[in-house]
Formats: sequence, structure tokens, C-alpha cells
Amino acid sequence: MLSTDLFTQIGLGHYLVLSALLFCCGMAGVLLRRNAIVLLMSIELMLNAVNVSFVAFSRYLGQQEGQIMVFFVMTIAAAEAAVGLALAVSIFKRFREVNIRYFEHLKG
Amino acid sequence: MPLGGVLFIVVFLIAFGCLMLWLASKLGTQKIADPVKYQSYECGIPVQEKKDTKISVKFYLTAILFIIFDIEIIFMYPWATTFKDSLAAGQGLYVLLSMGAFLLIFIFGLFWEVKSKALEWD
Amino acid sequence: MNHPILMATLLLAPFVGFLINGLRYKRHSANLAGVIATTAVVISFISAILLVVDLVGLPPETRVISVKFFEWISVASLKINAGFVLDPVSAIMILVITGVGSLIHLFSIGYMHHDAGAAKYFAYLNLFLFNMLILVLGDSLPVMFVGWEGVGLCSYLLIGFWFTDDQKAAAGMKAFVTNRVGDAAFLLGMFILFLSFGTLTFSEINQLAPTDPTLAWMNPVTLGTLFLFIGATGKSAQIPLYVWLPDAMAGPTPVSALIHAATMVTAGVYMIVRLNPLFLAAPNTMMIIAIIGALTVLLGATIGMTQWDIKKVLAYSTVSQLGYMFLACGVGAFGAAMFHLMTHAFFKALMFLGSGSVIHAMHEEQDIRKMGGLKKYLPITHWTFFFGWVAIIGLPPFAGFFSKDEILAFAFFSPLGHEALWAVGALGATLTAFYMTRLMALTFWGKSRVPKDTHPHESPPTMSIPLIVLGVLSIVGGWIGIPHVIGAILPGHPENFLEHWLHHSIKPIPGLTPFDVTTEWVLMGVSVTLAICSAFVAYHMYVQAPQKPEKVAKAIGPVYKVIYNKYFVDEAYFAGIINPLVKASKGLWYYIDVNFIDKTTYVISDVVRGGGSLVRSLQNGNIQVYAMYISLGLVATLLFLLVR
Amino acid sequence: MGRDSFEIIVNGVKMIVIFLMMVQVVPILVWLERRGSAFIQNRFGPNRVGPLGLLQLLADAVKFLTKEEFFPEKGIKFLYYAAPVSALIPATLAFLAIPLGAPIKLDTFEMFGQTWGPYTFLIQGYEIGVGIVFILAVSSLAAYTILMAGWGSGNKYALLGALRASSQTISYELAMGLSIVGVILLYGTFNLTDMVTSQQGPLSFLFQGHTVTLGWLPNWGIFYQPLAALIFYAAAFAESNRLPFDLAEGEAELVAGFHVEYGGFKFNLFFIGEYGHCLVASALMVTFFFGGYQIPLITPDEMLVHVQGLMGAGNAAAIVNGLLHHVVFLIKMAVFVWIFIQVRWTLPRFRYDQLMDLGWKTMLPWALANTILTAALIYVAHT
Amino acid sequence: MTPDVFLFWFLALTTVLAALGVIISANPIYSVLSLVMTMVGVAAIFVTLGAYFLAGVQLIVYAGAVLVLFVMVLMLFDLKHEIHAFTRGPVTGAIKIAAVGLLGGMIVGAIALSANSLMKTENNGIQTVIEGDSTKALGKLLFSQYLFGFEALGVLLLVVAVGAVALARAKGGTHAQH
Repeated sequence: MLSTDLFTQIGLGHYLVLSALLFCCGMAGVLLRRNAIVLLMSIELMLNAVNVSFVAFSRYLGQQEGQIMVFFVMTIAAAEAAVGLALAVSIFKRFREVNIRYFEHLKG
Repeated sequence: MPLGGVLFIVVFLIAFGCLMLWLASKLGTQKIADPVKYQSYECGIPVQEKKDTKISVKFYLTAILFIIFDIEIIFMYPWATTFKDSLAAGQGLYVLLSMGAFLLIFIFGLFWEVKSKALEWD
Repeated sequence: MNHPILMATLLLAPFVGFLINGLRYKRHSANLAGVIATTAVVISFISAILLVVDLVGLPPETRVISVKFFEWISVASLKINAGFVLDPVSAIMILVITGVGSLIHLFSIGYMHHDAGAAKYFAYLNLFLFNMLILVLGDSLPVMFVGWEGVGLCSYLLIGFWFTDDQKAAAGMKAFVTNRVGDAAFLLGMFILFLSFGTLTFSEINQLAPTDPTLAWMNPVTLGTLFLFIGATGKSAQIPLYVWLPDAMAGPTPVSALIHAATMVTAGVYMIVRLNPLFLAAPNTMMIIAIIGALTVLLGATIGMTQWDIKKVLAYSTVSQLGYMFLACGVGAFGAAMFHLMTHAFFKALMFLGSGSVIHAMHEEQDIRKMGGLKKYLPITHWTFFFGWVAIIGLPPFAGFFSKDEILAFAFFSPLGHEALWAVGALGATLTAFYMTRLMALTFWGKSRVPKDTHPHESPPTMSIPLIVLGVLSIVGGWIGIPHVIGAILPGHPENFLEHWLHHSIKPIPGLTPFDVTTEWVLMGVSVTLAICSAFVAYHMYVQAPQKPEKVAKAIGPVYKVIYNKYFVDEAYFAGIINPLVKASKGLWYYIDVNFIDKTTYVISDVVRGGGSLVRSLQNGNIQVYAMYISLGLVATLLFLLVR
Repeated sequence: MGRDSFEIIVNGVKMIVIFLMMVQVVPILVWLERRGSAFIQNRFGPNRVGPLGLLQLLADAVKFLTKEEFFPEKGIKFLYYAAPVSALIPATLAFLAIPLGAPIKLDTFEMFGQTWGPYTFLIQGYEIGVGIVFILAVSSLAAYTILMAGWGSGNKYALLGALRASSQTISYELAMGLSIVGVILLYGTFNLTDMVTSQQGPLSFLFQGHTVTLGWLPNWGIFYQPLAALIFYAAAFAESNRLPFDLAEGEAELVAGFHVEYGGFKFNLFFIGEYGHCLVASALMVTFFFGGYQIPLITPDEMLVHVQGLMGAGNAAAIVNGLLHHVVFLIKMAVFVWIFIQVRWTLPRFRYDQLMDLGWKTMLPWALANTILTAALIYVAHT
Repeated sequence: MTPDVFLFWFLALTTVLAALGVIISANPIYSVLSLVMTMVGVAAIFVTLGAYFLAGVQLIVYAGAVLVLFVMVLMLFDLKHEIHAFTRGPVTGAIKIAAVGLLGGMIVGAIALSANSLMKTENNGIQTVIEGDSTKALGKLLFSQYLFGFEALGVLLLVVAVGAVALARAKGGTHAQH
């Protein structure tokens, strides 16, 4: 059982739980914060959580593919941050505010 | 294990810094209260109270471009370490050309940025 | 030389010309566009010659060059390649198309030089040639159909080239719609053939074609060939779908020469020749083809006698001559059909171009009543037109004589033919001699009726050179197919070259016995005599006694009226098909579409909109709420996975 | 007391020693810089306190410690204090990852009544397999120190200075990272120790299947990667925000950059951090391009044999050999540190747009060209 | 408790606390700094998993580049303390928190339930763990099997560079005030 191993040996389960917790933190941020930039940061957090589980699987299943995926995810996350922040700056220039509700004006 | 060493030295450095700051605050001369002294230092003239400090968008544009090019450079690192091995394995040309294609995109991006004057500071 | 490259050059040269002129049609001057287009076609012509030379070099049994460029369609058992095949039949066609095409392009440079849209015109013309070559060279029915539709499109575009004139635009539309009927039948025929044979490649269909003819009507071979023939009547202007061709004369005259006389309209004939083993297996279809062909000969010839528009006369003459080709196909004389196709292409293109030259000289006047005596103004045009005339009325030894008489002989002797068919053909030849002489007489001979303010002038060299070349071809074009009876008495005994050439591509008519030499001489003499007599009558009526025709017309009043009004076929179509169709469509639109379908959709859309306005509150544009839905969905999914 | 604990303690002490050494070098550098600049500018410089003004350092330290504690009224307390504390971290972490001397291989020996070893003692804080990546990673964290200081001071000059400094740092980080690609291509590894060992002996390389040897030149990276060395060193100047790249401080327009509101020991910590960057850059120059701790043309093992010839085999010889190489390293490093100082006092400043142009439009393309050229040459040489 | 276990728990705790800091602190600057802390923690966790190169990349890309950009943008905006840091709406708020809580609980529960099988995979996998120079293996894989993805990312980055510059320069599309 996990409980006996909890403080004696670290296994895949530990990393997965850590990843899940980080993911939930990120998700809470996405759901609850109003500042668009904090939202973007929360998304980065979620992506990182996924990366943790990727690397953990890669290590414990002995496959390099997981690390490649992490590499790609990082790249895409950075690209997303760049474009997201560029958008945020545009919004800020227009409304002097980065509250997420201003992004609703993008519809229609 | 290097990680333990790194963590140890980080903790040590923080402790060292805090200790020094604490020492300095203890050893420092007594404070002489003067409201003007604690104002922001702006070369002596009265502090300008302005709501928004105008900061050029250029700074942040530079940072965005930095991210992008930084990642492209990071991509070259695994290539650079394996290049000689690939040569020995007889796949040199293939690996060289695949990185060549990537570099072509990189150069095109750089060229575009220069061309579009995104890197000009006025 | 490399066959795929030559084939690609042959096909793509006009297409490249089309692209060059088509993409920059606003920039190119008429002359530049003309030179580009003509060069493209000449390149095509040269590659065609090179290819045919290679083809001649092959042994007669395997005289086929086939090139496969890529796999076009591959669905289950249906595999169609973008493949092209050059055999003796298509060799004749590509030479005619690119050769006559080059001449007509050359002619067009002079003819269109004053037109603002010349570059567009040349682009269309090149596109037409590209499609025509695809049609001719395609190795399967679908590939041919691509070209078939392509030439239809170009024909539409070129008939309506001066689209600002409503009548001309309408003529283009008429051609297009009429062709659609034929194309639908063509497609049906194709489907039937695919259902029964499982392939659409010509060579395979011809191999699979049953060797013993079947007389059943509801047989896939009969039905398939019948539908294909209906498709051919659309493209080749046969009864009942010929009505578009006379109207198609609204286009520029070189277009009429190229598309509506020499090449496109012969596509139907060519298609039947291509599938000759299949058609031979369906005697019922053959009978219908022969009868339709014969009727069309008469119809075209009679209407041609009464028309006053120089191009309309030629148009009906084309309909009539195409009737001869179908008659030949119908009696199984596919070689004769190809022969007549070729000679007709020469002399009819010549006559159309000549008429173009005349129209050009007369400042866009087409009414032959306002011409006459043009011989002295337009000597080159006259003499070339004269050779066209002797060719079409079938005077030996000019081109038309050999091909027409071969058809008539086959109609008489072939087991699929009938004496009546020969009689109709001979009557058609008589009438042809009459109306063509009438045309010559009214246009070039007799007294000038030219209005005082027009000053006819001979055309520039770019226009007269093609006329001369075609004139020569009209004289000598028939000599490649000299019948045995004549060959036997000529010095050196020239053999029937064309028959040899086509020997392996065309299936012999089952049960054909060698022709009886005496009978053949008699038949030949009868038709030639009839034609000469009729020509003299016409010459007399229109040159020596110009008041006579009116008297004759009055004497046979009602008949003349019917013929003059083209048998009221257009009117009948309007009353019988088009108007009911329009009325029914309007009814359908009002009762079915507006009152039923629209109302139903309104009800549906009202329900959806009502539901949507309920659901819309969920979709408030706030991405965080959307994210909440996603996470709730995740929770639900996980819950399901865990509980399961 | 187990062996593990002993090793952990030894390593911990070693790291602290290296750190303290680094911190202690800073006052010497300050003295050197002040004397050096005075020499360049025909002045005396500090010469009152102690012989040659050497005790000036001590006086400065005392002065720093006894300055009044100060906090600007618009500052943000946490950031304001966190910035100087974290200023030391990147440079120290990077410095500890660099091999400073040949590893000392100890045989078994007796101590505290126990037998220890055999034991390999690295003159290096910790050996990291991906050394270069680690150093780049930790030095990229230096931007936060600057940004925290600029933001935490609540002063617009400080903020502008911080933005300029971090913009400049990241711009030159590209050229630096790209010039390192050439180095990695050359050595085929991220490991700094492996790099150093592959530079041992005389210059010799493989070309089209033939081994070319130049016995009178050491096998240093500078001979393979001169352009990379130049770009790396220039970028290192810019990264440490020193003249001619000290736009972040720009006394005329920005007063003193991001540390305008700092004084006393807090300022001193920034100062140590800055000099730490100089040291790291010089150490990396030595490691990448100048054979690391190795004595030219002689490998450490050969040297060990010589030393053993003098002192007899034993742990003492090993220790002397290690320290000897460490001294060699320090000498090489001192050369580059001196160039730092010399450049600072001889070259004029850039304008900010010129600075950015240099980074993006000159050094980055050249570094790129170097990478392509290196790859092509390696390809040609190995096929 | 071996050093490995201690390290893991220490890093995990630091990382999760820092992550909580990201979403809780009302001042976005502290959010970013917490995020930097999280990234550093994640990098350290990568090291415990043997992914040294990735740890370095994590630091260079995230901590050294992306988050610097975040900090710069925040400075550009000069947003200090936010009065309404969290979204309003008690009902949706409750649903959101419940969703997050349920999701987290369920993932953790699922992992706990399947702990036995996870341990098994661990035992199976532990022999195949690549202990050697994983960076080289990474590079070889990247340039053989994942070459297309690699080149595609190159194009993506180019597009991002162009797009970000265009966006940053835009004077404000259809909603422009001027």
C-alpha cells in the first residue's frame, strides 16, 4: 500500500500526486482569478504539472519519449505565453486594465 | 549528489545574506528621522507624482523575441552534443541537413525581425 | 524522344499559353496575345508531328503510345489514371486539331486585332485546344469526359464572347444547356458501362465488348451505347439536340471554324469511333445512329437552302455534314466517318474562315443578300472558297468527293446499311450542291448588291495564308483515302492509305462482302451527276435569273415557310419542354419550396432558436465559466471511469 | 560518524570555502580595480590605509557594515530586502559548478581512528553532468535580482534601470548561448570537466582521417573557436552590466540604475554579485577556451608524475598537484579579470540603441555563422 | 528516511506551497515570484527524476525567459494590489472550487487506489531506466523519430515571432479608439 511506502520509498505514485496537486492549483487559478496575466501564469502552472507527470512516466517506464514531449510542451507553452502576453498588452493599451472580462469583447 | 549540494548552498547563501543584513542593521548608526530622506531619490528635485510611468513597449518586445530565439538556441544544444556521435554513426549529413533546415527558419526569423524594424531602438 | 515529355508538351503547351494570356489578359495587346497563343499551338503541333512520326515507326499491330501521368481516382474497384493514349485514330485527330488549330490561331491574329478582349479570346482558344486534346487523347471515358466538359465550357465562353450583346450571351447559354442534356446522357451511359464492364478504359471496354451482336433493347450494351450516342448528339449537333449549333454562330468566326466546324462538334463521332467494337455489338443503336444521321443530313441541308445569313448557311451545312459522319458510323463505316471528319475539318474550316474574311471585308455584315460580286474585291478569298465549294459538293477529285462517296458506298453495301439510307445520302448531296452553289453565287458571283458605304477589301496575310493552306488541303486532303475502284484505274494504283492506317484500330463490319465494282461506279456517277445538275440549277437560279428563287418559294409557300423557320423546332422545344418545365418549376417553388420546405425549416429553426436562447445563457463569453464546464466535464469523466 | 556524513560535511565545507574565497576575492578585485584605474588615469588611487592602500578593503567593509539602515518610503519591503540577499545566489551557484583544479586522488589514509578512502577530491563545488546548461540556467535567474531591486525600490529611475539591465542581459544571453553551441559542438559534451580533459596535451586534431599535430601549441579551445571566444567574452561583459555596457547604471540619465536606493551592506551584496559574474565569466573563458586548470602542454597526470618525482608517491604529492593546478587556474583567470578591468577603464560607453544593435544585429548573426561554420568544418573534418 | 525521500518531500512541499502562492496572492508580482519558485522546484524535481538537461531547459526557458517576460509586462502595466483579485459570483465560485476539489480528490484517490499496480510498473520499469547520458539519447531521438515535430516547432516559433511583433505593434484593431 501507498501509506507504508509514503515515507520510505519514492515511487511513481508520489510524482503523479504531486503533478495532480500542481495541476489543480493551476486550474483553480484559471477558474478563480480575474487578472488575465495571472490566468496565463496559471496555465503555465498546469502545463508544468503535466510535464512533471511526463518526466515521471518517462523515468519509471524507461522511455525517452516522455522527455521529448516535455521539450515540445515547454516550447509550445513559451510560444503561448508570448502570444498571450502580446494580446494582454494590446488589451491593456485599449482599456488600461487586464481584467479577464475585457477579453469577452473579442467575441463577435 | 549535486542537487543536495545546490540546495545546501542556496540555503546557506540566503542565511548568509539575511545574517549580514541583520548584522548591518544592528551595527548601523542610529536612524535620524527626516521625512525627506525617505522619499524616492530623484536627484534632489521634488518627487514627481505621476500615475503611470510610461515604459517603452520595446522592452517587452525584446523579451518576447528573446524567448523565441532562446528556445531555438536551446534546441541546438542536444543537436550539438550528439553531432559528433551521429557523424561516427554515419548519419552526419542527415543530422546536419535537418539542423540546416531549422537554422534556415531561424535565420529567416531573425532576418524578418531586422527587416521589420522590430529591433530598432529610437 | 521521350514519349511522356512529348505528350506533356503536346497537352500543356496550350495550357501554358492559356495561363500566360489568361492571367495577364488586361496587359497583353492583341498581337502579343495572338503570337503567344499561336506559338503555344504550333509547339503543340510540332510535338504532335513528332509523336505521330514515332507512332508510324511502330509495328502496325502494336501501334499505340500510352502514357500514364498519375493515378487520378482510386475508389474501391474504380481506378482511373490520368492516362493518355495515342493510336492511329487519335493521331488523325491530334494532327487535325493542332494543325487546323494553328491555322485558325494565325487567322485570328488578323481577325481579332481590333478587339479589346483579344487576349482573353486567345486564352479561351488555347484552353479549348488543351481540353480538346485531353478529350481526344484520354485513355478512359472519365478522362475524355473532362475534356468533353472542358470544350463545352470553352464553347460557351467563346459563343458568348461578346457577352454584352444579350442575344449572343443567350446563344452561349443555349449551347451550354443543350449540351448539359447530352452530357447527362453521356454520364448515364458511362455508369451503365461501368456497371456491366467494371472498367472505363477504352482498351478494356473494347476488349470486353461482346463479339456477337445482341438485338435486345434492355441490354447494357445497347442502353449504354444509346446513352453515349445521345451524349454525342448533344456535342455533335444531331437531331434532336442540334438547335444550339446555328445559334452558336454568334461567336467570333474563327471560333465557328475551329470549334463549331472542325473539332469540337466532331467529338461525338470520334467517341463512337473510339468505342467501335462496342457499338458494333449493339446493332439497334447502330440503326438509330444511321437513321438519325440520315435525317440530320436532310434537315441541315433543307434549312441551309433557305437561310440568308452566310454563317447560318455554313452552320446548317455543318449539321448536315455531321449527319453524314453519323450515318457512316451507323452503317459501321467508322473509317469513312473519320475520313469525312478530316476532310470536313479542312473544307469547312476553310469556308468558315473564308466567310470570316468576307465578314471582315464587309464590316461585320453577314447577310448574303447584301453581298454578291465580291469575286473582284476578294480574289484570294474567292478562290480558296471556291476550292472549298468544289470539295463540299463532291466533285472529283477534291476532298469531299472521296469521303462522301465512301460513306454513300458503305450505306449501300454494308449489311448494316440500306438502300434508303444511300438514297437519303445522295439526296443530301444534291441539296448540299444546291445550297453551297447558292451561297457561292449570292456571295461572290453575279451582280454586286454591296451597300454604297462599304468598301470591301482583301484581308491581311495572316488571314489569307491559312486560307491558302486550307484550300490546298481541301484539294489534296481526299487523296489519302482513294477508293479501290478508282485506285485501280489510276496510274500507279495508289492504295487506300487511310484504310491501312486505321486497319488495326477499327473492327471490320461483320458480314461485309467486297463491293460490286459496277454498282459502285453507277452509284458514284449518280451522286456526282445529281450534285452537278443541282449546282447548275442553283447557278442558274441565283446568277442568271435572280428573280426565280422567289417564285419557287411562293410556289411551295407553306413548305418554304416551314423550312425557312427551321421546322419550328425551337418553338416546339419552347412550347413542349422549356415552358412546361419553367411552369412546373415555378409551381414547385411556390407550393413545395415556399409553402412546405421553407415553413418546415422555419418551425425547426424557431425551435432551435428558442432552445438556443435558453442555452445561450450558459455561453456568456466568460472564458472562466467555459473552463469551469471543461473541468466539470473532466470530473464527470473521471467519476465515470472510477465508478465503472 | 558514518562515511556518508563525513563526505557530506567535507563537501559542504568545501563549498563554503569556495564561496568564501569568492567573496574574499571581491575586495581584492576592488582594490585592484581602483589602483588599476588610477594607474590608467595617471592618479594614485587608494594609498593611505595600509601598505599600497591594501587595508582600504577592510576599512570599506567596516564602513559598509556600520552604515545606517535605510528603507525608502515607497518601497516594497519584501522585494527590497530579498533582492540583495538573492544577488549572491546565481554567481555563486555558477562558480561552484566550475572545476577549479585537477581532481586530487587520495589513497586510503587514517584519520579519527578510522580508515578513509580511496577518495577522489574534486576542487569544484559539485560536478554536474550538464554543467554548461546548469550555469546558463542559474545565471539566467540573475534577472530577477535586478527586477526585484528595481521594482522594490519604488523609484522610477531604479525601475527603468532594472528594465534596461534585464533587457540587455537577455539580449546578450542569446549571443552567449549561441556561441556556446560552437563549444559544445567542438567537445560533444555539456560536462565542464570533460571539456577540460579534452583540451590536454599539444594541439592535435583529426582531419579527413589524418591526425594533425602541432607540438608547440597547447590543445586549447581558443584555436578551434576564436570567434566563439570573442563573442562569449563580449557577451559576458554585457551580462555583467559593466562598462562599456553599463547602460543600466547610466549615471547621467538614471543616477545609478536599479540600486539607486540601496546603500551600506545591501549595496555591497550587489557589488559582490557583480564581481561574482566577472569571476564566473573569466572562469568560463578559461574552462572553455584556455585549457581550464591545466598547465599548457602537460597533462595533470604527467604533472603528478613530476610532483611525485620531487616529493615521493603519496597523498601529499596528490594534494600538491591539485593545488598547483588550482593556482594555474587562478592565474589564468586573473588575466581575464584584469582584461575586464582594463576594458572598463579604457573603452567609452555605448548608446542604448547601439548596445541593442550590437547584441541582436552583430553578435547574434556572427554567433550563428560561427555555429554553422563549426558544424560544417566538423562535418568536413570527420568524413 | 533516506536523503532521496527527504529531498522529494522537501521539493514537493516547496513546489506545492509556491503554486498555492501563485493563485492566492493578490499582488500579481508576488504571483510571478511564486511561480518562479514553482518552476525552480519543478526543475529540481526533474533532477530527482534524472532529467538533468530538461531541468536546465526548464530553468532557462521558464524561469529565465518566460517569467522574466511576465515580470516585465506586469511592470509595464504597473498594477499594484488588486481589489478584486478573484471572480465574483457565489454560485459559480462555489461550483468552481468544488470542481477543482473534486478533480484533485479524484486524481489522488485514483492514484492511491491503483498504487499497487503503479508499484508493479515501477518494478518493471526500474530496470529499463536510462541512467546514462540521457541528453544524448534525447538528442538522438529528437533528430530521428521526432524530426518533423522539431522542424514544425521551428516554424511555429517563427510564426509566433512574427505574430507577437505584429500584435505588439497593432494600434488596436476594430475597437481602436483613435
